[in-house]
Amino acid sequence: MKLEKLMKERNADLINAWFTSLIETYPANTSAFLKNQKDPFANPVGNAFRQGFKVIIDQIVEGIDHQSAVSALDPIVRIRAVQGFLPSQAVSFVFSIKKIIRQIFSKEIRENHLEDELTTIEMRIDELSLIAFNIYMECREKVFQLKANEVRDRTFKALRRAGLVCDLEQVESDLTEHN
Amino acid sequence: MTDDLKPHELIANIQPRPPQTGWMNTPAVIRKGMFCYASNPKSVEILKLPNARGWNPLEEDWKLPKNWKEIVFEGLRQRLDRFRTFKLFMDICVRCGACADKCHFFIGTGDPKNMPVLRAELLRSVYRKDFTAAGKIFGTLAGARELTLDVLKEWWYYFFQCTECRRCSVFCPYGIDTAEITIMAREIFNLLGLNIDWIATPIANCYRTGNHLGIQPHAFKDMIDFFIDDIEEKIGIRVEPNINKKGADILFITPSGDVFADPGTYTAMGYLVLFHYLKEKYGLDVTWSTYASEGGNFGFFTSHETMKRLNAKMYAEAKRLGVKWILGGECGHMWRVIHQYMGTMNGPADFLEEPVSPITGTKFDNAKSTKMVHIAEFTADLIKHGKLDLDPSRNDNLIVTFHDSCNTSRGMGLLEEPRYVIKNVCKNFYEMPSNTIREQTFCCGSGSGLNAGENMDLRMIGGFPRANAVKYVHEKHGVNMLACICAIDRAVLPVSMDYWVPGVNVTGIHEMVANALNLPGQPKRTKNLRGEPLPGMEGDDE
Amino acid sequence: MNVNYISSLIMVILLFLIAYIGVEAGGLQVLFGIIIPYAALLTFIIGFIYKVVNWARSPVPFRIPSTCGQQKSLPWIKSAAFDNPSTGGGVLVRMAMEILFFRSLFRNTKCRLNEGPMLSYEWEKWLWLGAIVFHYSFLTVLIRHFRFFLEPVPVCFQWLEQLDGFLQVGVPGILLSGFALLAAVVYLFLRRVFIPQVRYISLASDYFPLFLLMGVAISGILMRYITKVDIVGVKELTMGLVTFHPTIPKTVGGIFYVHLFFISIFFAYFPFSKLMHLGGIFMSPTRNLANTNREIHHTNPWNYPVKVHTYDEYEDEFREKMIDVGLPVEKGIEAGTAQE
Amino acid sequence: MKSSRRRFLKIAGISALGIGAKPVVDLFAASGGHREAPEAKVYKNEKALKAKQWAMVIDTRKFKSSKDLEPIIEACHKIHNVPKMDNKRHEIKWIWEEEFHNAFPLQEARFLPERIEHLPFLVLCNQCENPPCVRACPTKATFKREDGIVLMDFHRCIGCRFCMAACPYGSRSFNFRDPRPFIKETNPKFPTRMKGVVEKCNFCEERLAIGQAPACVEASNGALIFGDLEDPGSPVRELLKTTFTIRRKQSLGTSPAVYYII
Amino acid sequence: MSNEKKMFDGGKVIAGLIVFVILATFPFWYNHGKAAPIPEPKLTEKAKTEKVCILKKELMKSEHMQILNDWRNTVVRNTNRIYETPEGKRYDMSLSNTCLDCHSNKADFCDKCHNYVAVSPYCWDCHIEKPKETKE
Repeated sequence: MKLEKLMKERNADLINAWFTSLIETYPANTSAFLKNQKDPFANPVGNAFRQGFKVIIDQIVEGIDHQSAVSALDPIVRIRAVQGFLPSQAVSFVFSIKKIIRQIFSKEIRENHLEDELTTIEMRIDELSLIAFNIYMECREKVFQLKANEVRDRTFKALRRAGLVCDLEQVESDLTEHN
Repeated sequence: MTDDLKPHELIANIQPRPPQTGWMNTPAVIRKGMFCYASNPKSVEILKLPNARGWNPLEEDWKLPKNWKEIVFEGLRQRLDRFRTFKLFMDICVRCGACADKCHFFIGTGDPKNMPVLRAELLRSVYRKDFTAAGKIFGTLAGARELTLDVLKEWWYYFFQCTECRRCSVFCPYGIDTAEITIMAREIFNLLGLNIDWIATPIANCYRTGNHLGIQPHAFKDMIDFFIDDIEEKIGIRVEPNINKKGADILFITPSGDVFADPGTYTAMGYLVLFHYLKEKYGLDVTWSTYASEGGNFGFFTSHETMKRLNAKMYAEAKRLGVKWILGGECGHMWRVIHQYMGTMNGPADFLEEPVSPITGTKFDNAKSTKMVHIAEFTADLIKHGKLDLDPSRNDNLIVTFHDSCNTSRGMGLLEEPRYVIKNVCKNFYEMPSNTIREQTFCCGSGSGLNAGENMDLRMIGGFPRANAVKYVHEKHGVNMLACICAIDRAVLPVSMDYWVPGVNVTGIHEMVANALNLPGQPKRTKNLRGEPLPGMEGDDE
Repeated sequence: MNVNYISSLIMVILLFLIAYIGVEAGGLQVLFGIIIPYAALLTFIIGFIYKVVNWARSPVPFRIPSTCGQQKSLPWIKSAAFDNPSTGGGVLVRMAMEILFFRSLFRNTKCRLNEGPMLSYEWEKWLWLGAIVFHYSFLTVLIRHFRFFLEPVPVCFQWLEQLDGFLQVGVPGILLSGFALLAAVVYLFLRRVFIPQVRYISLASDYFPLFLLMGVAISGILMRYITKVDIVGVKELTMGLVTFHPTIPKTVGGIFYVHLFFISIFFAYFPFSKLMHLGGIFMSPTRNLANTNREIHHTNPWNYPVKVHTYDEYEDEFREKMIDVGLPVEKGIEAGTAQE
Repeated sequence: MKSSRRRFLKIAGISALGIGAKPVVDLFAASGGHREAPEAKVYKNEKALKAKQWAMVIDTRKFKSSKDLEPIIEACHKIHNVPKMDNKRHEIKWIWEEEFHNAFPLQEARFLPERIEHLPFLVLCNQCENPPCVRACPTKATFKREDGIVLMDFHRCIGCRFCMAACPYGSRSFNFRDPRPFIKETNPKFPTRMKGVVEKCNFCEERLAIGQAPACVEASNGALIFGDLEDPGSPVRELLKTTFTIRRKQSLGTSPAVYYII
Repeated sequence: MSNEKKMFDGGKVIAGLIVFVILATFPFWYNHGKAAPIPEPKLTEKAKTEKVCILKKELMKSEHMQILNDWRNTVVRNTNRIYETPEGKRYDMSLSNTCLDCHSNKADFCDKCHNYVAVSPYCWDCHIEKPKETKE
C-alpha cells in the first residue's frame, strides 16, 4: 500500500510532529524541557512519549497487534492519567496523529487518490484510541484501588491487629466527603 | 484542571498551547488529586495552634482571620529575623535556572511553578514588595507583587507540592535550599490555620499518644506481641523485646509507620530479630518506648516549634529510662530532625553517655553530642567486626537496588553504611543510574507529609522520576526489590511501584538483615519474615 | 516581545543618553566624572556593608548543610571531606571550590540512554562555562583597570595585562578578557531569552545588569579599539578621583563618560539587587557549615522553651491500659488517681 | 584607514555582536571625543624596483672556496641583524653555504666531478613561485607578495613552525633564544626579531623598495645575478637563455626562483 | 527578640567586611592621596624644529598605535612605503627610520606616557631604540 510505504519512509517526521503536538499540551515553558532534555532519567516523561510513539507508528502502518499496542501506549497514558488532565485530554493525543498524517501527506493523498488507504489507517487509529481509553481507565482504577488499599491497610489491618486506634477523626473518611 | 470546564473551554484546552501570561498574573488552579485536604480543626486544637477551623481549599472563602495579611507580614518579618537562611535566600537568587529541572514535581507535572526557583519566587515577590527598597520603588520591574488572596492560595497549593527533598539545593551555586523556604511558608500557613490534615492529625496524635498513628501504649504493646507471634511462626524463635524498660543499655526509636503498615512491619520484625540476637549473643539490652514510640516528626512539616515539641520526647524518655544512648531506626525525615535539629533544639543531652557500641567497642564520634546513632551505622559496624553470623543466601531470591532517602542523603550523608549492610546480607545488588541516587537521589514523591490518599495523582506523578530509574534496573538487571531506609518510602514506594513498575517490592534493610541472620538455637529456616518460602525451600512447605 | 527585557533595555539606553547628552551637550563633566562616581562608590561600599550586616543580624539557628557526599562516621568508611565536610578545613575547601570553580553548577551531570542497554554520562556544562567565563573575565577586566587608579602601577597588574593580551595581533594589543566578558554576557542574555523555562522565571532585574554590563563592555571596547580615547587624560581623571584632587581633563569625550556612568550605576545598583550574591555566597548556611551537628553542639540563640506533652501527662491518660497489658508505670493506680 | 578598521572589526569578532553593531559603532565613531583622522594617501616609492617575479641566478663557477662566500653572507646578515649563535641547533641563517649533495640531493650522481664535490654552494630562501610555507602558515604571517617575494610579517608570526616543517629547503630558522645579545653590531634601520619567531631571507625587499639591489648581489662581484623572471629582457632571462641551470629539488614542484649555474 | 541588635558570627563577618573594604578602597590608600604628576613627554631638538608631527598632536596622542598598525600592513602587505599627510607632506612609513629618527628619546618621550598608563607595547622587542646620538 502506498500510504503505508510513505509513512514508513517519513517515520521520523511523523514521530517528531506527533511528539511536538503532544508536548504542546503542556505549558510552553515546560514543553521545551520535555523536548530538549534527552536524559531519560532527568526527563522521564518526554522520553517515555518518544519511545512509545515509535512503536505506535509502526502499529498504525503495519496493522495493530493488540499486545504491542498496549505496551506502547501504556507508558504514555499511564503518565497522562496522573497529570491532572481530563479523560478526553489525557487520550486526545491518539487522535492528533490523524490530523498530522493528513497534513504531512495531503499532496500525496490528493494526487494518488489514497483516501481508501487513509480510511484504513484511520480505523487503526480509532482502534488505538479505544485501547488508550481502556488503559486510561485501568490507570484511574488503579489509582483509586491504591487509595483504597492504603485506607484498608491503615484501618482494617489496625483493627485486625489491635482494634484500638485512638479515635481522633478519621482522615480517611474525608476521602468520600470531599468528592 | 477543575472538573467544571465548559465545552468550549475544553476545546481550548486541547488546542495546543494555552495563552501565555507571566507567572505573576497566572493564579493557581487547585486541581483535584494534586492537593491534600485541609486540617481537621480538632487536630489543630490539640496542639493549641492558631486559627483552628473547618475550611475547604476548593471553596472560594478560606475563612481566613480578618487580619491575615498582617499575620503573614509579621510572620515573615519574624522569620527573616530568626533565620539567616531565609533572609539570604530571599536576596541572593540570580534565577540562573540550574535548579529548574531538578525537581521531581516539575519533571513529572510539567507545571512551571514547580520549578524550585519559581516556587521560591512566589514568596520572594511578596518579600520584595514589602521588605526591600527596590521592590517598593520599582514594583513589578524589580520582581515585586502585592500579597493577595490569590497569591496566598497559590502559595498554599505549591508549597504543599514541595517535599522538602533538597535536590535543588545540591545544584544551586549558592546552596539556596527550597526546603528552607517551604518550611517558612508552611510556618506562615500554620499561623493562619492553613495546614493540611495529613500533617495536622499525625502531629496531634503524636503529641498525645507518642506516635503519628495514635496508637495507645497498650495497643503498641499488642502490636509488638503480634510481631513476636509472627516471628515465631515464621522462623521458629520467640523474641523477647523490652518495652519502657528502665536501665536498659540503649533506647530504640523508630517511626511508628513500621509498626503498623506493610512492608514496614517486616522491617520492625527485623529490628526485633536483630536485638534478640544481640541480647542472646552479647547480652545487649535494648528497649522500645511507648511514650517515644515515634521516630518520625511531622512537626518538621509544620513549624520549628512543633518539631521541637514533638522531638522533646526522645531525650525525655531516654532520661527517664536511664539508658546510655539512643539508637534510631530506618527513617528519612526523622534523621533530618535528629541529625540537624535535635541537639540544638533539645540538647545538650548531658545525661546520656557518648555512644559506644558495647559489642565492638566502636566509639561513634560523629554522634558524641547528640548521642543518637543510626541503626545502619550500628549494624554496619557490627558486620565489619564480624559480630553477626550471616547467611546471605537466604536472600538469594532478591535482586536489590537501593533508594537513598532524600533526608539521609542530602541532610546527613548516610550513603555507604546502608549499602555496606545490603551487600553483606544479599548477593544481588545493582545501583540505579548515578544521577538518581546518593546526593542526587529522587524523592519518592510523597515526602514531607504529602503521603495522603487524596493527592494520589500528585504522588504518582511526583514519584515517577524515581520509579523510572527503578524501572530501568528492573528491566536491565531484573531487580525485584527496592531497599530503602525510610518509613515513608516503605509506605509509599509500594504504591508507586504498583502503578509504575509492577513486580518490584519494597523492603527495609533490616528485614534483609534478619532474614540472613543465623540465630542461636534456630530450627531449620524455611520461611522469610514475609512468610514466603526461602530460596531452595519452595517445595518443602509443610 | 518580553516586557521584562525591553524595559531593561530601554532603561540602559536611557542611561546612555543621559550621560552622553549630559556631557556632550550639557557640559556636565563634573557631575558624571566626579560627583556620580564618588556617590556610586560610597553607595556600593556602605550598601554592601549594610546588607551583609543585615544578614548577619539574623542568626543561623540550626546547622543545616546540604550534604553532597558520604558523611564522616565509621573510620573505615571513606567520607567526602569536601562535599560533606566535617572540619573547618573541609568547609574552607568546599567554599573555595564553590566560589572559585562553581562546584555546584558543575555538578550538573546528565546521563543518556543510547539505543540498547548502554548508559553514557555527559556534563551539562554550558551554564557553568558561561558563568565561569563571565565571572573570571569580569574579574580580569576589573583588575586590569587598576592601572588607571594606581601610580606607579605594580608589576603584578602589568603581568595580568600581558597574560590577557597574549594574542598579539596588531596594536593596540587585543585584551581577550573584554571580548570574553562581552561574549559571556551576551550568552547569559540569549540563554534567558531562548530557554523557555529561564525566560519564564526571568525578571526585568535579571536583564538590567546584563544590559548594563553589555554597555560597559561595548563602550570600553569602542574606546580601546575604535573611537579611541586619550588615556593619559583618562588616567588624569581617575587618579584625580582616587587622590581626592578631582580634575576634568579637556581631551576626554562623551563615550568615556558613558562608560564611567554605566559602571557607576552598576556599583550603585549592586547592594540593592541580586548582585549581592557576591557577598551572600560566603554566608550561605547550607554550604559554609560543617556537617557536625551530631558531633558538636550547635547553639540556637533564640531557642525558647516550648510546651511539651510530658511523660507524666501521658501516663496519667493511659495508666490503666498500660498496667492492663503489663507495661511498667511510674506511679501505681492509687497514686495516679490520688493526684486527680 | 577606515577600510582597515573595518577589517579589524571583522578579525576581532565584534561583528558577532550582530546586525545592530555597525550603526552603533558608526554613531560612536562619528561622535567620539575628537574628530576622525582624515583619510591619508599612500604611495609606492618612485625609485622602487618593480618586477612580476623576482629571481636570482647564482653562478657557482665564480666561486672557488668558502672564502668567496663569506663577504656575501656577511653583507646580508649584517644589515638584517641576523644573530650569530654558537649553538648549532639555535643557528639563524638567511643565506649560507651548503655542500652539493645537501643542496641538490636529487641530482646527485654516483660520481661527481671533483670541483663540484668540494664546491661550496650558496643557498638561501628560494622565493618559490609555488611556496608550500605560505599554505602551511595558520596566521598568514608568511605570504607571497605581488612581486613574487615570499615575505614574512614578523608581527604576526606565532612561532608555530609549521612553515619550517613545510619548507623542503631548510630555509627558515627559529629564534629559540632572544637574538639581540648575539648581534655584534645592530643596524638600527632594520628591526631585529624576538624570541619565538621564525625568520628567513626576504630578498632584501627593503632595499628593492628604495631602488637598491639585494645586499648579497651587490657584494657578489657579479656571481649573483638578480632580475625579473617575467621580463624577457632582464639579465636573469638573458642568462637562462644561454646557460644550463638547475634549481634545488625541482621535482617537488615548488618552482624555486633561485637558479644555479654549475 | 533580645538579639535584635546583635551580629551573629560577628567576628567572621567583620573580618570579611574589612577585607572587602580594603579591596574596594585599595586605590585610595595605595596612592596615599598623592596625585602623580601628569606625564609631559619631552621632544628632541629635531622634533621641536619640525613643529608638527605627521598629524595633529591630539590625533597622534590617541591614534599613533593605530597609525603604526596601518603603516605596517600597508608596507608589508601592499609594498606602499610613502605616506602623504593631508597637508601634502610625504614620509617614509617606517617606525625605525621615520618615527624613531625624530623621536629618538624613548625614555623621555615614549616611556613617559606608556609607563603612566602601564602599557608596554612590544615595538621595542624588535625595533631598535636609537642610541643617544641625536642629542644635539
